[in-house]
Amino acid sequence: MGVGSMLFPVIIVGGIGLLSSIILVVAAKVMALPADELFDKVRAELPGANCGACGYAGCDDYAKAVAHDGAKTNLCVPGGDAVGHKLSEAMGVAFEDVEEQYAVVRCSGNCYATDSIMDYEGKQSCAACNFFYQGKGSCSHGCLGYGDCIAACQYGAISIVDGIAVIDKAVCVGCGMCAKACPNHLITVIPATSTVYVGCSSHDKGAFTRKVCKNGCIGCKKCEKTCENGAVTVTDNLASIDPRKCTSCGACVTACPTGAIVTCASRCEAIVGE
Amino acid sequence: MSNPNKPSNWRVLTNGILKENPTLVLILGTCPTLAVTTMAVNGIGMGIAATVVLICSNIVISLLKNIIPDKVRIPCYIVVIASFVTLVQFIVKAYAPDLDKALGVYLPLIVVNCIILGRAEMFANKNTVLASACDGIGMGIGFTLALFAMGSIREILGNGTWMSGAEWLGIQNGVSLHWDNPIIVFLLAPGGFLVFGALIALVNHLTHGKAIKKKEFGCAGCPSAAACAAVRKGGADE
Amino acid sequence: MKEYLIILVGAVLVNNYVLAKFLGICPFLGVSKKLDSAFGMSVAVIFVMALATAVTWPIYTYILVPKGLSYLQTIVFILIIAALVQFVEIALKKYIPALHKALGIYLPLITTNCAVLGVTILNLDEGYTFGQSLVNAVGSGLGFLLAMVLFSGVRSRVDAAAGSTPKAFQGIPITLVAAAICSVSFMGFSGIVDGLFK
Amino acid sequence: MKELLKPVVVLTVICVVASALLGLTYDKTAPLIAQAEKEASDAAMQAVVPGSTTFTELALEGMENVLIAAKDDSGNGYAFKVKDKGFGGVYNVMVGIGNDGRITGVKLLDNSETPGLGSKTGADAFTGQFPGKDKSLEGVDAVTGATISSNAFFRCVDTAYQAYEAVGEGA
Amino acid sequence: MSVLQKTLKGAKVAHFKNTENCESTPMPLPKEVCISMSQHMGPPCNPLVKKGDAVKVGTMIGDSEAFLSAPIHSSVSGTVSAVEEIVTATGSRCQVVIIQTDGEQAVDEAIKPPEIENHPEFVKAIRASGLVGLGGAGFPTHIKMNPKNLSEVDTLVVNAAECEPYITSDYRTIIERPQDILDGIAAIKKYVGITQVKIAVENNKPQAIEMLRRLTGDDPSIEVCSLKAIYPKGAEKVTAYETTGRVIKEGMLPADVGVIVENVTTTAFIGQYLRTGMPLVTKTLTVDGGAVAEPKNVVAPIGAHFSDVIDFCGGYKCTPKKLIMGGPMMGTLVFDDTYPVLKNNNALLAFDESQTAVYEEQPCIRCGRCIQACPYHLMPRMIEKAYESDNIPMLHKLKVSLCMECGCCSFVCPAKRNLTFTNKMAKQKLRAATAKK
Amino acid sequence: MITPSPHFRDDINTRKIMLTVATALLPALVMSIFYFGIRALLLTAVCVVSCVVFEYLFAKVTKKPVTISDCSAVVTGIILAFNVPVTLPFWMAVFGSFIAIVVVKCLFGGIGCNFANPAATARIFLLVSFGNQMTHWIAPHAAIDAVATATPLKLISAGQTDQLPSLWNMLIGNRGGSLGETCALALIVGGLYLIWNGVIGWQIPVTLIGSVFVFALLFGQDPFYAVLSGGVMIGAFFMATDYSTSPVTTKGKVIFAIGIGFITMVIRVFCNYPEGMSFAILLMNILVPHIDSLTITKPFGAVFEQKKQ
Ligand SMILES: Cc1cc2nc3c(=O)[nH]c(=O)nc-3n(C[C@H](O)[C@H](O)[C@H](O)COP(=O)(O)O)c2cc1C
Ligand SMILES: Cc1cc2nc3c(=O)[nH]c(=O)nc-3n(C[C@H](O)[C@H](O)[C@H](O)COP(=O)(O)O)c2cc1C
Ligand SMILES: Cc1cc2nc3c(=O)[nH]c(=O)nc-3n(C[C@H](O)[C@H](O)[C@H](O)COP(=O)(O)O)c2cc1C
Ligand SMILES: Cc1cc2nc3c(=O)[nH]c(=O)nc-3n(C[C@H](O)[C@H](O)[C@H](O)CO)c2cc1C
Ligand code: SF4
Ligand code: SF4
Ligand code: SF4
Ligand code: SF4
Ligand code: FES
Repeated sequence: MGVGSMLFPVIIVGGIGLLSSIILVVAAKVMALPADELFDKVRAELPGANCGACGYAGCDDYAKAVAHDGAKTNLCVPGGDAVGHKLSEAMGVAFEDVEEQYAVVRCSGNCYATDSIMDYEGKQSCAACNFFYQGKGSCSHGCLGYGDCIAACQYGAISIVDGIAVIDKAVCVGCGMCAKACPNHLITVIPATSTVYVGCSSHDKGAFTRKVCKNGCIGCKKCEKTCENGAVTVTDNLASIDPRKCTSCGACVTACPTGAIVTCASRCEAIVGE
Repeated sequence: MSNPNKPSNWRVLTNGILKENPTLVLILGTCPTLAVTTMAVNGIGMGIAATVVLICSNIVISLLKNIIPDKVRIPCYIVVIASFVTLVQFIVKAYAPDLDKALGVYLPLIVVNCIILGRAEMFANKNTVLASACDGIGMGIGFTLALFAMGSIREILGNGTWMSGAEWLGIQNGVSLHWDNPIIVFLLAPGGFLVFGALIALVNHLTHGKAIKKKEFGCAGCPSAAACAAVRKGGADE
Repeated sequence: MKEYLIILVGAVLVNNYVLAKFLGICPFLGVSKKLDSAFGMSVAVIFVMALATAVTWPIYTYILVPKGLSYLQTIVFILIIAALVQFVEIALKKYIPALHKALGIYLPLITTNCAVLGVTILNLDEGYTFGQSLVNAVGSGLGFLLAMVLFSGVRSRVDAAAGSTPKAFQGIPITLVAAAICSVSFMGFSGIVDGLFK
Repeated sequence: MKELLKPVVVLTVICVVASALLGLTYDKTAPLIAQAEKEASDAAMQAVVPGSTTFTELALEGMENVLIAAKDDSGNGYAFKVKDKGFGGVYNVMVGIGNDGRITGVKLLDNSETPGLGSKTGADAFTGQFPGKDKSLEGVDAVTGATISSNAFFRCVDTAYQAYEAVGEGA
Repeated sequence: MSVLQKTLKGAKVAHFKNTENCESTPMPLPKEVCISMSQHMGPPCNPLVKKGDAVKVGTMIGDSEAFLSAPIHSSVSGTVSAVEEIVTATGSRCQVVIIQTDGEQAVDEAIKPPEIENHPEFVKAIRASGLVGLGGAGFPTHIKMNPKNLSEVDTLVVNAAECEPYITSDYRTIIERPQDILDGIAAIKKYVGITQVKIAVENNKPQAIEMLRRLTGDDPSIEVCSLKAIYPKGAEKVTAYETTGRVIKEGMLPADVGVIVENVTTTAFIGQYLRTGMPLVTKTLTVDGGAVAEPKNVVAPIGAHFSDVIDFCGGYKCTPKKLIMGGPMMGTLVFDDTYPVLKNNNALLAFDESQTAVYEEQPCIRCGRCIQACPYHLMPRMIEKAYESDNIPMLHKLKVSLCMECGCCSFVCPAKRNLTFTNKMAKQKLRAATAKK
Repeated sequence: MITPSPHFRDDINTRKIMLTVATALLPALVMSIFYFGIRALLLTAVCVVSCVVFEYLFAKVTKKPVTISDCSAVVTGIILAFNVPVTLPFWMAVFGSFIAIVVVKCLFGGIGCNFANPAATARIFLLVSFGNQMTHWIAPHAAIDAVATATPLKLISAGQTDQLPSLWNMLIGNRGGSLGETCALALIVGGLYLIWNGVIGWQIPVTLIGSVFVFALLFGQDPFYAVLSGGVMIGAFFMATDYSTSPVTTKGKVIFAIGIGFITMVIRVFCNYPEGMSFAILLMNILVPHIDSLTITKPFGAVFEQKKQ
């Protein structure tokens, strides 16, 4: 009893434990390969959405680039500042602000502003509808409203309001997946600081645009003249705002005779107001 | 997960029962779940055995967490767990030999039950002794309840009885439905898979139901999408 | 020869570890999404099962039993398997990187796969000789492979139609239901061992 | 060196402590386990040979299907633990045979028959038919739907009779 | 074609050749024509006229330097009233020249029969005629007549299969203008160096077969092949294979296997052009469908509005539900009847309510009919699945790029799935994905 | 109206196909009523109604479009009924319908999405659950509570070949067996009707029957009895041909049918179950995704790049 009954178990299990730990430790030493710890560390911090907003083919690819190719640490848009900080910490480099972005739909042709020209009965998707006359709307540049972008958004930021896509800035992380999905390339990702943007993508002549859509940009250049900062330019019948110059003063919004320049606040209200 | 205020021990304990039920939500330890639940009472037996191991090993591992070097972490955990499993085996063999027969090879296999190693890795390794014990209790109860539920369904449908063979628990004969033709398939492997799937679906429905619906509304152009988005926005601010 | 065949056929078709004995369900559910990974995982499992059996059988028979220490079975076996798997991983990584690339990612998953510990214990419960144990280990592994490979096809079908599956059943639940159907189909083979080797 | 040694030491110490504890508990529980096992076996033997209390094991040679052959110390009969192959695999039966060569009782022990089908061969409805029957088992009905299991049971009884005859000759 | 050769599969589509006995009749001159600058494969032409210019019949009003383009001529005499941009039914944008007719139909002075001595001159003349494939694709014919491997091209396949339901314009060409066809064949034989000619006709046009056989009976180099009327025997690769047994492999041109496939009306036009020198300014279309009062074959000036064409056919009997430009299997829908007639239009169908069931897509039942029906042995259902799951490698493996959008798969699908259209989208997706790489 | 081409479709649809199959099953139903009495009709009705009701309820509960109008549940119901003994208690038949429609079909997404044959799987679940009732076969024209009779397969596996019914009786179905499987002639007539209608191809039935014949010869059994007994005929014409659960390509169909023939004979000859048709169908169903991906067709004129080393 006592010592005797404990002796053999101790010897055997202890022995096996000793042996295996020695083998493992030695093996780890002898056969050691440089582990890619840096990669693991970086990868662990990334959100894993694999959205590609960073410009790399998914999170793994970006992690590799950060760990080994000196890629910037602030490229992960969904992760925002928090991830940027962590990556910088992991890499031991100074942190630069992640430029927070969000996506906007450059179309205001909702069902009150524009008409549908045809009775489309085919597959209910933007890409499909776009095969016919570039979509069912009287404006061939406009939002088709079948929500291909909604399907692409992992974050549920998009909804269709009055027949056009509207993006909720509060939810959108700026990954740009929706921009890739839209067959009419209506969605662009802009800096979070710019709250004024042009809600139209039609390069058609003003007269034509006026005919087909109440809210379209007719290229009248009033905005260009109004803007004190020279942020607005009209090229090819369509206004565009340079976010670096824009101070979000809203002067152009009031100046626009058709309401083609919008603020994101007014758009988001539309969502809530529904 | 960088939440600074750690959940209270009570929260940790109750988490395991439904919200993070190891069997039905985390889907850990599937083999014993499927294998031993032909009788409700086997579920209880397996559950208790695993719970004991879980609590003890959680405590010991969280005690040792600073001593164990990384290289031999897994072997060390396993030795600790295996010891407790062997202890439990002794006890069951001595006091409930029928249960021992019913659990068969799955009793020693508690060692590799992912719940236990998983909790050791994910929880005990990082938390205080008390929290780890609570986690063990919570997870253990969750595991036991799930097994008991599965065992009950399978026994009732497949054998027309309930809680039979529970002599070691002091219950004589259990309940018999006097059913001439129970649906035997529920006692067999396919029935196990089926009931397990149905139970997980049920829990899915109970816990995620709302969440899934919300997401669906946001995406599918449903009339209330906007309201939903607003709700979600409110939720994010919380 | 015949007895080995009996064990082999039985292990693959009748007492299939996954579909009849409920061992190794975690990888069965987790790694069966794609044919490649299902195959890779299974090969790794066969390999480790055979290796573990080859090591644990002699230790049990020649060390534990003579000393009356068979109760140490669990702790000794799992310790050996854990160390073995880790060692194999390190060794493969160093010496056969190609193989490591194919199987390496699955190896860490195997320690907590009940099928491996299960086969070493069940071999002894059945009273198999060393040779029989090895055959049983390989056979069980092959059974695992068969189930995984068959199931990966089913998974591809089930996952492709996932959109039309009721929400609550998406993911694991529907996979389990599919497993139920596969497992019931294997019941058709009951008695094949006696039938073949009468 | 220290970083190399630490894992080794820690694991070894844990192993040593764990195994020491296990050894101790085993010492404590081993008798209990043995007792539990013996009780179970005795209970089965007592169940098939009414009136018996203690048994003496008999040595039997050349009958590999007979696991235990025992004689009731108070002379009520013999108990044989016999194994065979059922539908699902192992199939162990305890058969009690009185001195008159008639069955005193039977009990299904370890088996892996299908619950609800083959396992019915362990139910009283089936085993209750045996006491009083002789070797021919006349009038014993198989369980419907479980012919294979029933046949396994019959073979076990048959084996028990062979053992009984062997013992009888020896005695 | 050898006896052992298997014919390609397809769908048993009803023929509805209601207008086969309707002689093609010229329509009265419309008030206005609207001539598109994009009536061929390849980049659109640049308008050569501006608002206010006077034009005559045959005046060149559009041309382009681009390789795959053919010039465009005015079909009427009158004044250009506008040059503007429209969105076409297939979703591209192009310019149109709108001409108000003066009713005189004065012919441009430059028009005279071409003088041709050799192959280069032949090609040049064909280009000048503005001829594009009249079989549907609108591929500029002069490019076909000028293959890189001229010496290896030995076979002309005249495609008179006309496999689409309803359409009979090619059939009318055979019946009414056999001499043009023979002249065209003779010219191509002469200048392109063709040694054998196959005329492919579906066996649902026995009269045409009989007539062509009679006319070509004494010429051993011309064979009239009667093809089983299983849609789509008129598709280029199918026609070439069924008549010559040659397989035009992926990425190959017909010329690579020594074949030129030419629509029968295209061929007839060549014959006519060499005689008269009048470029391609009119087109015969079959006007049919339940909503048309008097279905007929109409010779319409290119650029005529559909509404004018239909008015000539007695107008609408009832409100048309679908206006199809082309045949019902491959044609494009237009939503209003102001759309102009293009060079490669061969039919205008106005379907009424009863002809336009809305097919609701139901779940695929995996019957495999689409796979059995595809003439190219593609697997439309699998393509659909790969498309839905964004599986680009699978789309590549399934060779969706080969799909000719014939419509057989959608036609046979009992679940009414839009397989052909999905293939079209999948092709686009695959192209986009490969372009990115 | 704008829709994608083609603007012209065949007038076939899912419902027509299913009704054709149901029609093709009628001769066998009539024969089984003739042999087994009115309960055969009742049992079939119970199966059909419960299948349809389950499909309806499932759609309602999960808030999906109700699809019972495609009539596929009717076919499933009839085939399920044909696969059970006429004596089966009704509630068991209802349980079988539940397995077939809810578990095997609807959970996986409904028609076309199920990987396993609903009726065959349900039959196996029933067989495993209610071994007694599922093997309680009565002789033709016998009372429902008559003593069980042996099926030809049971006789073959028991070696009592001298008691086998004549081949003629096998053909016209004058033998014990499941409700709808006995009359080979009626099933063949129904099957030919389907082939003639283009609902099924000839490949699966012909290959399947052929392979059962060949493997029976190889395993030393009378091939004619092998082909005419058990569920070979109903399996070959109606169950192995189920669209959802058979390969889509011709080559795949042939492989599939050979596999079924082989496994059927292996189970019959070597395993505990006297009949292996439904197991074989189910096992091969599981292989269908792999068969499908191995038998992708080579498109006309396709050029595949050489594999890069
Ligand atoms: C899942 C399943 C399990 C079975 N289990 C047993 C069993 O444990 N014992 C047995 O004798 N028969 C069992 N059978 C039935 C046999 O396969 C066979 O049908 C039966 O022995 C013939 O019985 P009978 O002649 O008594 O009707 C089982 C059948 C099934 C479907
Ligand atoms: C770039 C290009 C070059 C072609 N060159 C030739 C040619 O040299 N010879 C020829 O017979 N067809 C040529 N083709 C024509 C096509 O093979 C085919 O006839 C045309 O796309 C119309 O076919 P469809 O009406 O069946 O779509 C060419 C096509 C393209 C796109
Ligand atoms: C599905 C399909 C069907 C076609 N049917 C015909 C037809 O019936 N008659 C025809 O001339 N061209 C038909 N074509 C066009 C031919 O492929 C080919 O482009 C034409 O014969 C070439 O002659 P062209 O350049 O003179 O038009 C079809 C094309 C496709 C894709
Ligand atoms: C030719 C044919 C055979 C069928 N066979 C079966 C069958 O064996 N079992 C079944 O449940 N349904 C069968 N069905 C009905 C239906 O296709 C089946 O419910 C699908 O599996 C549902 O996805 C069949 C349908 C057809 C057209
Ligand atoms: S709205 Fe667009 S950019 Fe914003 S999260 Fe969604 S997909 Fe990304
Ligand atoms: S924004 Fe683009 S993708 Fe989104 S609904 Fe409009 S057209 Fe479709
Ligand atoms: S896949 Fe393309 S080529 Fe094949 S039938 Fe369909 S449309 Fe025609
Ligand atoms: S024809 Fe339609 S239902 Fe049949 S397999 Fe193809 S897509 Fe599916
Ligand atoms: S519990 Fe068995 S493998 Fe995870």
